[in-house]
Amino acid sequence: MMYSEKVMDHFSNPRNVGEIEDADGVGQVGNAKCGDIMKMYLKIEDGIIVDAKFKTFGCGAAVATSSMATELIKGKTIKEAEQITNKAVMEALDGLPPAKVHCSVLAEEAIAAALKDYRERHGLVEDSRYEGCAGCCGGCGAHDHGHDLENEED
Amino acid sequence: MMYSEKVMDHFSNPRNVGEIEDADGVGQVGNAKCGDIMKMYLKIEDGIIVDAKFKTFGCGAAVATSSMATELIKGKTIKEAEQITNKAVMEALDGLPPAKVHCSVLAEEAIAAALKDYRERHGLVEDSRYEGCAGCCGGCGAHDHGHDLENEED
Amino acid sequence: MQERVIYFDHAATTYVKPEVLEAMIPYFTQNFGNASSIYSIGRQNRNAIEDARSTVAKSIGAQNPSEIYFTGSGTEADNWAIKGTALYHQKKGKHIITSTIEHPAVLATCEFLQKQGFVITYIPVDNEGLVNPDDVDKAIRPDTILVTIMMANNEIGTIQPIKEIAQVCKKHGVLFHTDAVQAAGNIPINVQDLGVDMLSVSGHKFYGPKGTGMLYIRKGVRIENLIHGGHQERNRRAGTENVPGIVGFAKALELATLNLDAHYQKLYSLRERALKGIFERIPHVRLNGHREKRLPGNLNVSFEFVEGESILLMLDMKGIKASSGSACTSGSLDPSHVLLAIGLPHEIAHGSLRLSFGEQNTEEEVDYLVDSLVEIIDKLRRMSPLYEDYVKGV
Amino acid sequence: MQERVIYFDHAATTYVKPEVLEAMIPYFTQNFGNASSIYSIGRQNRNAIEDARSTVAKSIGAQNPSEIYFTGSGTEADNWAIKGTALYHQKKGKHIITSTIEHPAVLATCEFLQKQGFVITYIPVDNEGLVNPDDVDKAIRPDTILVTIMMANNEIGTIQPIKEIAQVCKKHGVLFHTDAVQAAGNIPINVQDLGVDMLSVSGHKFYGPKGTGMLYIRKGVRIENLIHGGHQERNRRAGTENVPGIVGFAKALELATLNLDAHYQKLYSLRERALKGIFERIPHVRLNGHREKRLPGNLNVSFEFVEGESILLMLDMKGIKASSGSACTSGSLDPSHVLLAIGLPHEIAHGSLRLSFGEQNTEEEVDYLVDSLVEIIDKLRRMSPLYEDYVKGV
Ligand SMILES: Cc1ncc(COP(=O)(O)O)c(C=O)c1O
Ligand SMILES: Cc1ncc(COP(=O)(O)O)c(C=O)c1O
Repeated sequence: MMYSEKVMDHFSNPRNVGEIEDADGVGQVGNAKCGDIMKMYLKIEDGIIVDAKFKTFGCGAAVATSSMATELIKGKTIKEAEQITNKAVMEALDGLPPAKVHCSVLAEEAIAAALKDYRERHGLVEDSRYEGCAGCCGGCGAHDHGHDLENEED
Repeated sequence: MMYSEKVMDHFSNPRNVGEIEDADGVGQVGNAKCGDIMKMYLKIEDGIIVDAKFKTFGCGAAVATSSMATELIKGKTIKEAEQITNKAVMEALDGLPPAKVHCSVLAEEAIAAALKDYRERHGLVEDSRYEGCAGCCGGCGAHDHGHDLENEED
Repeated sequence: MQERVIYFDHAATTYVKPEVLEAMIPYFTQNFGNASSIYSIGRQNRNAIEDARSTVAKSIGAQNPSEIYFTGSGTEADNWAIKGTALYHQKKGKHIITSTIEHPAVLATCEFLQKQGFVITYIPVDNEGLVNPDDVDKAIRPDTILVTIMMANNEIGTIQPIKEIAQVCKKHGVLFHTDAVQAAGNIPINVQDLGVDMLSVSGHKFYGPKGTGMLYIRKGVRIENLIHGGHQERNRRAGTENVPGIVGFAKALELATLNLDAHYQKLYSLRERALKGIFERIPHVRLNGHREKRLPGNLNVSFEFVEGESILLMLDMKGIKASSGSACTSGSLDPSHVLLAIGLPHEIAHGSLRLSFGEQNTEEEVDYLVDSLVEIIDKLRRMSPLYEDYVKGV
Repeated sequence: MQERVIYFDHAATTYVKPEVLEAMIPYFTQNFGNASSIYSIGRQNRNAIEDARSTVAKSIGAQNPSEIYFTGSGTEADNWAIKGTALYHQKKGKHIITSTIEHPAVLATCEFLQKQGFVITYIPVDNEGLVNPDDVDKAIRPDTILVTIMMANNEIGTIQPIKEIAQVCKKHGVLFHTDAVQAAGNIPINVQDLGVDMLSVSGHKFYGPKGTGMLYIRKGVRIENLIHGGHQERNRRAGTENVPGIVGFAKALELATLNLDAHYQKLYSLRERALKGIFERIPHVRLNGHREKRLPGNLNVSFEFVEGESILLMLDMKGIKASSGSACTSGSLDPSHVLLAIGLPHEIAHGSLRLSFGEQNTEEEVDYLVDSLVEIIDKLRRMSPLYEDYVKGV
């Protein structure tokens, strides 16, 4: 099996698919050219993420990491949500194949983008960490994309 | 089967193996380096080959062609014997694999060498056709060795 | 549902037919002697190999069995044809012509040669994946030593005008190789009629064993060896002969050739049924490859707004085995070079599905496929931000 | 008599063991999916391949399964190791060292490279077929990029001091490849203990399938690919994986490794029995190869005054299958290059016989062999003009 059971569970029964009409923050990362787009909707009340929904165009891992990421941030404070890394998403899914690690990065970025949107709308301080990163593989170099493992030999 | 039934018959039950103590002509061709030596003994009376015997060091085809060659010349006149070509020996054996055609050449040469010896002993005209040909493959180029068929591609 | 297995990936590989396996079995345990040896069991194997060679020669219309060389795969045959020509003829020139939609066995070999100082021209294809013979004509230079264009494409199934391209090559005195790995067993092949100089085939695409292949080399065509060593295959391909593999390869090709018309008709009608069902019931679909000039069992479609791997996984959960683009590149992040070459935008290329039908598929299976796809594409689109944008008119 | 078949040619090739064939069978007809595909039956095959890789790694003492690359034959593995090193490291130098008694898979590859501008040094062997590591030491030059010396010889069975040669190579920082095709399954192999950088194996020498092989490439050793194309074998050996072949290869190597001690003892005692019988009962015989440092199942003897093919044919008529020199070259007119390299005169080399024993041979078969040889050699000598000369004292 290429994917863990957890991944397949979140792929075939993704949690929190959909839109939030009156979202407080919306973020979209990735692009169609690279085959992955994640769009995340957050409902935030008193600094707490009370609801999260997503739409994703992408592979099985992209769907599963979106699903898991929304699960992980629901009920968390913004601070807590900001600290959820791609590694945490991967671990919660019992791992990802090396070629798919970038999907977890995308999920981390989608959360950050939605929170950034929330802050912008509310005039809060900006976190520019993810600016300009389209999520396309080999792009920003800021994360452990794990590709070395697969492509050690060329 | 690499060899015809006739070849296998003459290999496993070679006719005329042995020496003729008081031979009228003895010829030896080939050399050990090349893996084939044929020695032919002829008893000739009134221009007719009344007996022929051989000894051969060599492969199955070498033994079979020696055997067949002695059979073919027995009872023939010297003239007739001289006209027996390697092709005739091959045909009598229902053919030889291309790589083994040189054995039939060797048999033709062995007859010629024995006849030459006979003529020398009796002061008759010499036939120098086979002089210097050791029977080693690719040597004299005078015969259809048939190797092209096998080694068309290098 | 999980138990059911419906295999629509015959272009990737096929099972070995029982008759083929049966023909192979004796050569594993009984007739195992070295075919190059002198004793009787070795000679039996020699005969088995030469019978196989004759069978294969007849199946592809070769003039002489000695033009058939058994290899360890289709990839090896492609490598041999191209590198062998390059090495042998490099004094004449270092220019090679191929197309943009070749299999990696050809493309990676050309890239390798490029690094060694050869010059490669890649002929583009039109929107349906066709090479124009005139383009080949124009691309040939005085230093061109080889043209290699595949007979039928593994992803989109498009069948090239091989005969016309061969004529162009002949006119210029340039060697022509075609990768017929996908064509063999699915459409007629006659090397003399086509006029090709070299042609590659792989055993496991027509119900023969994996790890077997063949290169046809027209009599008189000289190329360097790829695998040097012993005297096997008339000194041109070294290594102890894989007798069971060779026997299985020939048996499978023989069966495929005998059965070609019925096979073609069956696959064609399954393909058309699937095509009709998909296009009638799912909007925003696009057929990739040529509508008529295509392999009978090949269907390649792009579903807008969704991604291919997700389709494959959902099909797999329903027991349906298919492929996205090319099986070889699944797992890679770039969309198929073939789909890009026929002009698909990246995002549409990402949403492509290859279905390749085979002998044991049924109409019922095709209907189940269409029903499944209707459900899956709907589910994925409802999850897709691209579809959301489209619906909202963004 | 004709019905009886006694096989003493295991060095040429072996039958496939029933357990090995059994392990392979499911992968022909059932688990046939492409190992590179994403769906579940493809992934099953991927697992089968990776399990096989682990098994093989363990059998030869490799540190990591990722150092094992499956090929289509031993010949391909040899070609790959040598040409791959040559191409990748040619900027460092173009000098390669090998021995005079290598298999054609190595020698013909070296000759090919020589034509491409590489320089080959052939280390001679002593009368017993041994390479002296000091000779390798002295032959290494600043531009040496590879030493390739076989582990055990296919004709005379001599086992080389591979560990010592590897140390010499390491001292000079030169890559070292060994052709272990004859060694695998017959004597222990531990690549880490030996210290080799590359090692070739062929499946059909230890009751595995033909058309399978393996190249061990130590982690970090870079060589160019031989067969370019898809991403199989971690991008280093392209072509759809021969899953049944790979499974069979690994199963056979695993069985051979588990059973190595008993196998060695059995073959050794059969060999010694044959040796004793032949030397006691037939005059003018010579043992070729080293008396102790030799493969357990190998016996190579020269019978003076007679020619090898005749011996083989007469043995065959008694149902005994053996080989003269090397099976690959039977039918050729030149005597074996190995026998000439150990200093045999041509005429004695022509009269050599290789017997290679296997798992199912019995003492009774060996006794029958000796009886048969006594009769055959006598018959052939009485037919031999060389023997006549010898007897007459010419
Ligand atoms: C020492 C040695 N190397 C290489 C080979 C080549 O192996 P294969 O014929 O399986 O390719 C053989 C056997 O034929 C051999 O004995
Ligand atoms: C068009 C084409 N060429 C070459 C190949 C390579 O064949 P193989 O993987 O059997 O080596 C394939 C299939 O994988 C193919 O579809």
